Amino acid sequence: MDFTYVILIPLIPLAAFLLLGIFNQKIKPAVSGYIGVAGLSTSAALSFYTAYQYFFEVGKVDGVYQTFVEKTTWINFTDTLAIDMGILIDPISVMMLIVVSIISLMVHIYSRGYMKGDDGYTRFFAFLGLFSFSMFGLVLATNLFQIYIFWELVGVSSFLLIGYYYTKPSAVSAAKKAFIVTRFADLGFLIGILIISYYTGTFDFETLNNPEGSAILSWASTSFMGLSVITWALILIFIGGAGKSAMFPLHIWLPDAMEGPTPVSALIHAATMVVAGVYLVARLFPMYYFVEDGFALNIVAYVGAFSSLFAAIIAITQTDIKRVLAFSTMSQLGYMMLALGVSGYDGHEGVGYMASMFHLFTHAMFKALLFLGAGSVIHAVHSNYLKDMGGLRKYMPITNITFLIAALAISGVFPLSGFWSKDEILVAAFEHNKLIYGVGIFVAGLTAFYMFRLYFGIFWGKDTQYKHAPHESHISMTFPLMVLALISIFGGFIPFSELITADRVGFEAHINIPLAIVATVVGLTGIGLAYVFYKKENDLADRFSNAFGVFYKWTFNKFYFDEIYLFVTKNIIFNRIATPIAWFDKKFVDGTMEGIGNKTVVISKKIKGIQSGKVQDYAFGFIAGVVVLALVFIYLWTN
Amino acid sequence: MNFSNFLLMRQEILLLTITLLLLVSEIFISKSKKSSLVHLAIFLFGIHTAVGFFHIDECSIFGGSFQTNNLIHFFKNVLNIGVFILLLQSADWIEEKIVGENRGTEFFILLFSSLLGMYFMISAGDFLMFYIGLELSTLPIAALAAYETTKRISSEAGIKLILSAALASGVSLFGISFLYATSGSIFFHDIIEVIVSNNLTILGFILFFAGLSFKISLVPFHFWTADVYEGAPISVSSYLSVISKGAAVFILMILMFTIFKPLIHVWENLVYVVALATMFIGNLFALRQQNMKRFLAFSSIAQAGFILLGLITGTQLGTATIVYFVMIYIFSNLAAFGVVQAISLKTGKENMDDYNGLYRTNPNLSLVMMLALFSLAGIPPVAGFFGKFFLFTAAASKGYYLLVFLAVVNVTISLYYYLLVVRAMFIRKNENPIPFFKNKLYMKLGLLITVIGILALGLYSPLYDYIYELSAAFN
Amino acid sequence: MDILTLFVIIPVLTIVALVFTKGLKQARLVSMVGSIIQLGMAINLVFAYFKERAINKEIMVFTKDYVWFEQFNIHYTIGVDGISVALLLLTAIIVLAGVFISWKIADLPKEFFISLLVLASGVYGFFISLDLFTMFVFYEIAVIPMYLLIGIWGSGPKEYSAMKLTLMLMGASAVLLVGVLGIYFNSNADGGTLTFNILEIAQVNIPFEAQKLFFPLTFVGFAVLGALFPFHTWSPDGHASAPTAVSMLHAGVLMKLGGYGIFRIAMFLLPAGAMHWSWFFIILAAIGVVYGAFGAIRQTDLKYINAYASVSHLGLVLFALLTLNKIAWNGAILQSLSHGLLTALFFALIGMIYGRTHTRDISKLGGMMKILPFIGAIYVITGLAYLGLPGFSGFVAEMNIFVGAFQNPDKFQRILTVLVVSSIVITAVYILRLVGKIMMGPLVTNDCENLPKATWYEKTGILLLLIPIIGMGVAPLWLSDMLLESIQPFIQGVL
Amino acid sequence: MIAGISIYEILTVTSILFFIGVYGFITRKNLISILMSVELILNASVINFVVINKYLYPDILQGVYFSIFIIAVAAAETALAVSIIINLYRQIASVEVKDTEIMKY
Repeated sequence: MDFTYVILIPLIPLAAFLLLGIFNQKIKPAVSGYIGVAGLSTSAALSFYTAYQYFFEVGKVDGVYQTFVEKTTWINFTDTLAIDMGILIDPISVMMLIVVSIISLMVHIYSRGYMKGDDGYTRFFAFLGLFSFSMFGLVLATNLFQIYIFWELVGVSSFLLIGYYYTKPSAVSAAKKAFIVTRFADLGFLIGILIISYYTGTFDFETLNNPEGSAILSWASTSFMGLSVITWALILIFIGGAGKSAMFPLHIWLPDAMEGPTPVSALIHAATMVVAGVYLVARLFPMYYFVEDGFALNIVAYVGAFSSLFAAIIAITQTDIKRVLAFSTMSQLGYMMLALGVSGYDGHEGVGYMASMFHLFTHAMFKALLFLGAGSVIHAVHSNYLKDMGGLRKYMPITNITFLIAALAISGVFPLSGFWSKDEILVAAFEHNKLIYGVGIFVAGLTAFYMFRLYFGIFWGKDTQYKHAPHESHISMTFPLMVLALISIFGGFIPFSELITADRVGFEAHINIPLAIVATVVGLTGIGLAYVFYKKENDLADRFSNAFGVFYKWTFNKFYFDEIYLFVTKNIIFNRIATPIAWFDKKFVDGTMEGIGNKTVVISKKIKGIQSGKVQDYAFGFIAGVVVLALVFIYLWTN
Repeated sequence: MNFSNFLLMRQEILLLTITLLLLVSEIFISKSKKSSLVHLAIFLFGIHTAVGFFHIDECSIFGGSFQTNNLIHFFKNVLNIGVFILLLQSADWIEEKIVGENRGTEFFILLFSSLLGMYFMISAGDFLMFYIGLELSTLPIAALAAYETTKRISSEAGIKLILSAALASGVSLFGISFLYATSGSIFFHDIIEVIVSNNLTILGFILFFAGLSFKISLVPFHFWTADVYEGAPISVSSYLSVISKGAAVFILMILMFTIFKPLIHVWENLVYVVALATMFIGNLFALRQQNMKRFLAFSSIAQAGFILLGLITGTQLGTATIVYFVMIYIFSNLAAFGVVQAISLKTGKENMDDYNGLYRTNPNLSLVMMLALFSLAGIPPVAGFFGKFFLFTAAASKGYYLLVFLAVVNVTISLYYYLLVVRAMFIRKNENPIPFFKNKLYMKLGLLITVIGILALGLYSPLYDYIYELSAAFN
Repeated sequence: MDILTLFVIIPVLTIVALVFTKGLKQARLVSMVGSIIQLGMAINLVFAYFKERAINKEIMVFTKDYVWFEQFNIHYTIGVDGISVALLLLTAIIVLAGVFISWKIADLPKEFFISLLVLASGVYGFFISLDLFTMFVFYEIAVIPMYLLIGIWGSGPKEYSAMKLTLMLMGASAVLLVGVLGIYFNSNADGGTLTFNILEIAQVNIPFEAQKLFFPLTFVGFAVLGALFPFHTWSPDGHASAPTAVSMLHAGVLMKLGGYGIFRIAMFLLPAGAMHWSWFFIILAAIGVVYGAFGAIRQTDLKYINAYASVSHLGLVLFALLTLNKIAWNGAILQSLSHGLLTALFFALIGMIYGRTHTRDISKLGGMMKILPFIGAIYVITGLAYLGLPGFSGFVAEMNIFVGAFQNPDKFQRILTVLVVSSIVITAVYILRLVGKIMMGPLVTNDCENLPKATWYEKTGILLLLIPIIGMGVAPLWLSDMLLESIQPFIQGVL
Repeated sequence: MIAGISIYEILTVTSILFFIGVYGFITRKNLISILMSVELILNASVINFVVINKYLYPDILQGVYFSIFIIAVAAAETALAVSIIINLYRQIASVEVKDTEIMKY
């Protein structure tokens, strides 16, 4: 089966980007909006077609999902080592195609309403196009280097979109922060790639992931500081993933990234780009699993678990609704990571892998929904802060309903999509690692709590008096909300375990009833608490926070991580390293060169007395010269 | 010996005739037309130069005390061309002297007799001829240095030159006497037979070397140079810096490569030391100079130091590179002095600061100056680069890499002060720059020839190959 | 007249034509025409090269040989391989762009363009010569006009910078000269005749002692031009004071002579020396990379930032060369090309900003994007390309270098490689600081609401540079294959 | 050939003469006396030539001729020098060395 046409999926948005980018000034805003939407819907259509083709027509050959690769050489290193550009079709890439195209399309539509009247309208859609292109390219990558290339590209489009309001200093610094932190993580990724390329002599995923392949079998051949170099490489690559997926401690860029327009947060920082890290680990899952008995995989698990807990705690105390969602995203990403971390490989063992991808899918939907809902709210009240909201259910019913659905979904309430995926994750965790399971279940509770704190805070709670009454958003904004709401409701019934598994062989997923009950109970408890605290305006919350005192303060300030980073960059990099170097360069290196020149001049000033102008001194010099030369060459230097 | 032998020294005879002719013609030309003497002199000397290009067979007459061969003959031609250019450049000045101060033609007579002296010096076959030639070339210059009888510095220059010259020739005579003592003859061809390396010979050689180094102004025998150049009329300084220095280098090279060859183990070290001293001292002094003449004086000292890099080899390669370099050096330095002369003639300004913003008013002069300085500094594609590069190659061929390195360091230093002048002319601004002026025909011609030389000599390689063949004569 | 010598002839003819021009209009017109012809020839050369290469498997093609100084066996020998072809094309592009950028040069326009073209002809000559002497000649011809260009048309402490630059480069060429002579006098080690011809010398195996002695001289001689730490200090001052077009040519082309010379002469003729010394110089190069990047973080003058960035990026070139690895060498050449275009583009943009706002102090600039959308957008693109974003030339080059450098299992070199790789983060830091400060953020200078928009010649100049950058970044295959093929014979000498 | 006096004594004398001349040249204050010291130096070499000729190579008279020429040239030299000195005296009414130091450094 020939999947070459898939190449169009990324190329169409690219075309849109170029069109809008180059003729930025010429094109009317309305037109540019249509161009963007049209392009994306084509890609989306193609993605769906591909998915259908792959999953139900040609993908499965005697029970195993095949990998289809179309590629061409991009640059040669040696006759064996080369970077290829191409497309790789396998379950997860197809799944990602769906996710990216749906969300991106929705966001495009949504933005036509949300960004209306903004003077950078065209630029915005151009950047969206660029991002979609990069993201499609990333998910379709056939080898480590290609994925790195598009990895960088999504990074830069995220930079551009966060810094979209480029006259706002906060936006600019947020964009810089996002780019530099992820870039720093990518450094690890790159070095990892270098190691892999040297020891396995290839970048190709197929070759690397082949469980019988030399890459996996010969991991033990070389070791460095007690660990196999391959393990090191995998850890480094995971650092790259952690940077993109905002895992602790590289998470700090994500909250600030909320400076970008809300649709962007929905698209990039909730649904697609941030899951790139998860996708990367899933992409290399066989290596992570087999090399050195999954040493690297355990790291993934623990980092994921900790991040999800960490983020969930912080999320409770934030008052900027987008930041709450950001931390929630981070927490959910941690969930996916830990799912991968505890996953096995073949058959039902691989439930974690499946669950992670499943959750990736569902989460993308309801988290995007949440963000878009939040966007619609912000659009209405022109503020990000809970204190300026409340009682909005009367004004914006659709937003209210859809937001509620999403909140329920993320809290894992039966039968919404979130319930299924989260349940699978907990099952996997329970089967492999009780500690992580404990964390997971606790986080589930927290999630439910802060989500409903948010929900009640926005739509119920105090009846704020608005200067000009907020109203429901334009259809172009509510339509995507509804679509996504539908998916969030029914997405859970997609038989993922049939389609997407580590070993490509589907298995029969069965609900683990007791665990499911526990999870649901915990979730409902969280919701209940939130109800008590925030349904009606009361001072319970304040009393609690006062009771917690210091802990609350720390949490509220996100455990001062920004400050630490600030200290490192400002004081260490700038003042302790860069400044001394600049000084050293001026004074010492340059000074030496200067010195040589100056010394010459000084000497020439010093010796000018020789030329005294007295003819007799000259004569003396003459004779002295003769005598000295004579003495030297007659008696001393006689060779 | 028959009279046809005299024809073999026809250059000398012709020059002598011209000199006498000018002397006599002064009597017949009326006061009012005196200035036509200049044209006459230039015309006659032009003929002389032209005639010089006819071939002369190798010969050795008067019992070997006068000898000539193709290289010597070639070099005499080089000197001729140099002097001719010099005449062109100084024509206006001397005309003004003749008309204004009612001076006679002594300038030409002294100049030519000094040149005659050099002819004899470089084709000398024994020390006597050499000595006479040396003195004949030095004394008239001393007189010329004091030519501006009304200027104090001119007389000071004259007295300094004559006294130092006397001392120098005294010293070298003393040396020659020792050489005579060891070898028993003053004829070169006898000395070559018998010379051996012993202390007296070495002493004699060093004294002799000092005497000649004085004319080449090598450190530490260079002190007179700057003062004399500054005090003397520009034409004379220019003459001193190119013609007499060139001739001295040539004869020194010949003697060292022929009769003193057995002492090479001594003089290669000697030259090594002197070369370094000369380059460094010359450059370090040149750095500070403000007066252009003085500046060029020290620069010419440094250049002499570079010449020694060729001298150190004692091979045909060395000979060829030296002659080649000296030729290029003559053109470059004459160009530089020519510009200085033109400017000081029109404005009387001789300081570097006066040159500020020269390019804006007199672009052509500045360009000539820049070319000349680049040639002196050894920047391609002008000739100076090739001259220097080949000198370094010669030194390196003997494995003196360290010496070459230090020499090239000196090139960098020299580049600095040459660029100072360029900076003054091109970059610096000036409230009252030297106003634009047109040069007379002779001056233009003089500068033009030098420019052509600077541009062509390096790129036109057959010339070097020709010199190389000629150089076989002394090895 | 053969296809290569024209590269020197055309600029000379253009200069001659310029001599007779009057005023700015004619001067710039003539020089534009000349440079366009040049560019056309360069492009034509690329195709001719591919055609020739198909049938001719020599190291160098289009070789011509004329005796010059017989006694020294100095020849005017010319020839090209893929590398020189690429660099010639680069030069042609940048020269033309430079002419466009200096479209409005006010003071002494004629002289300006003449000096510019003298420089260019020197560079062209350097890239086509296969004879040490000729190469050296062209090298110096290329360096010396910088003095006048900076001194006359420069800004700030121009006299000082010009003098410093000239003296340091000439001092370097002094060292180089000794190295060249050393090679020359060892070129008969196998009993042949002395020769300056590179290809012939390459056949000779020069005694190890000599190589040990002369490699450092040759290397340093060229590396100073390549801004090797600690001999880089001429470049910040020089760039800061130079007029825009000169900075472009200098950083874009002239500094490439360094790397090229090392590759062609130091490495190719003295492989054993290279082996023996690489460990030492590679440390300097690695320091240079990181050091330059950190140096750039702290600067406040746009041109200084760029100058230090160049130190860092060209340090990368030297580093790659010293890893003595084929892929890395390919990367080095690619980096030379890419950095040439990028830095030229950067300087061009800086020149435009400076020409409008009359300041290069980043603390006095801000939010230019709003006022100058075109220039701003290009500036951001350039910045991103500069920090090695995929899709632009820089990425390709750097990846080649890193992968290549990593192929050597030696721990020490691995560590250096990791160190060097980390420089991409620092680069990101200062580039983003720059972009964030002057392009984004609120307006700082309120008096410049209505600055003139980019003019046609400025846009032409920019696009001339931008298009190849993107071309290299998107489809590097043909270029890198061409280079790899040409590198093959050279790497064999070393390994 | 003078009986009882070997060449060494004479050469010693001439050398002493030479250095006396040098000493005079370096120390005298008056230009004229400096000229006289120069004469001493020249005469030292003249005597050298004659003596060497007489003692060592008596058959050919090269040294003698040489000395004659030296004397002649020395005379010319002195004449020229004196004329220049006189010219200087015209301008500054002094023949002191210290008055000829305006050009220096």
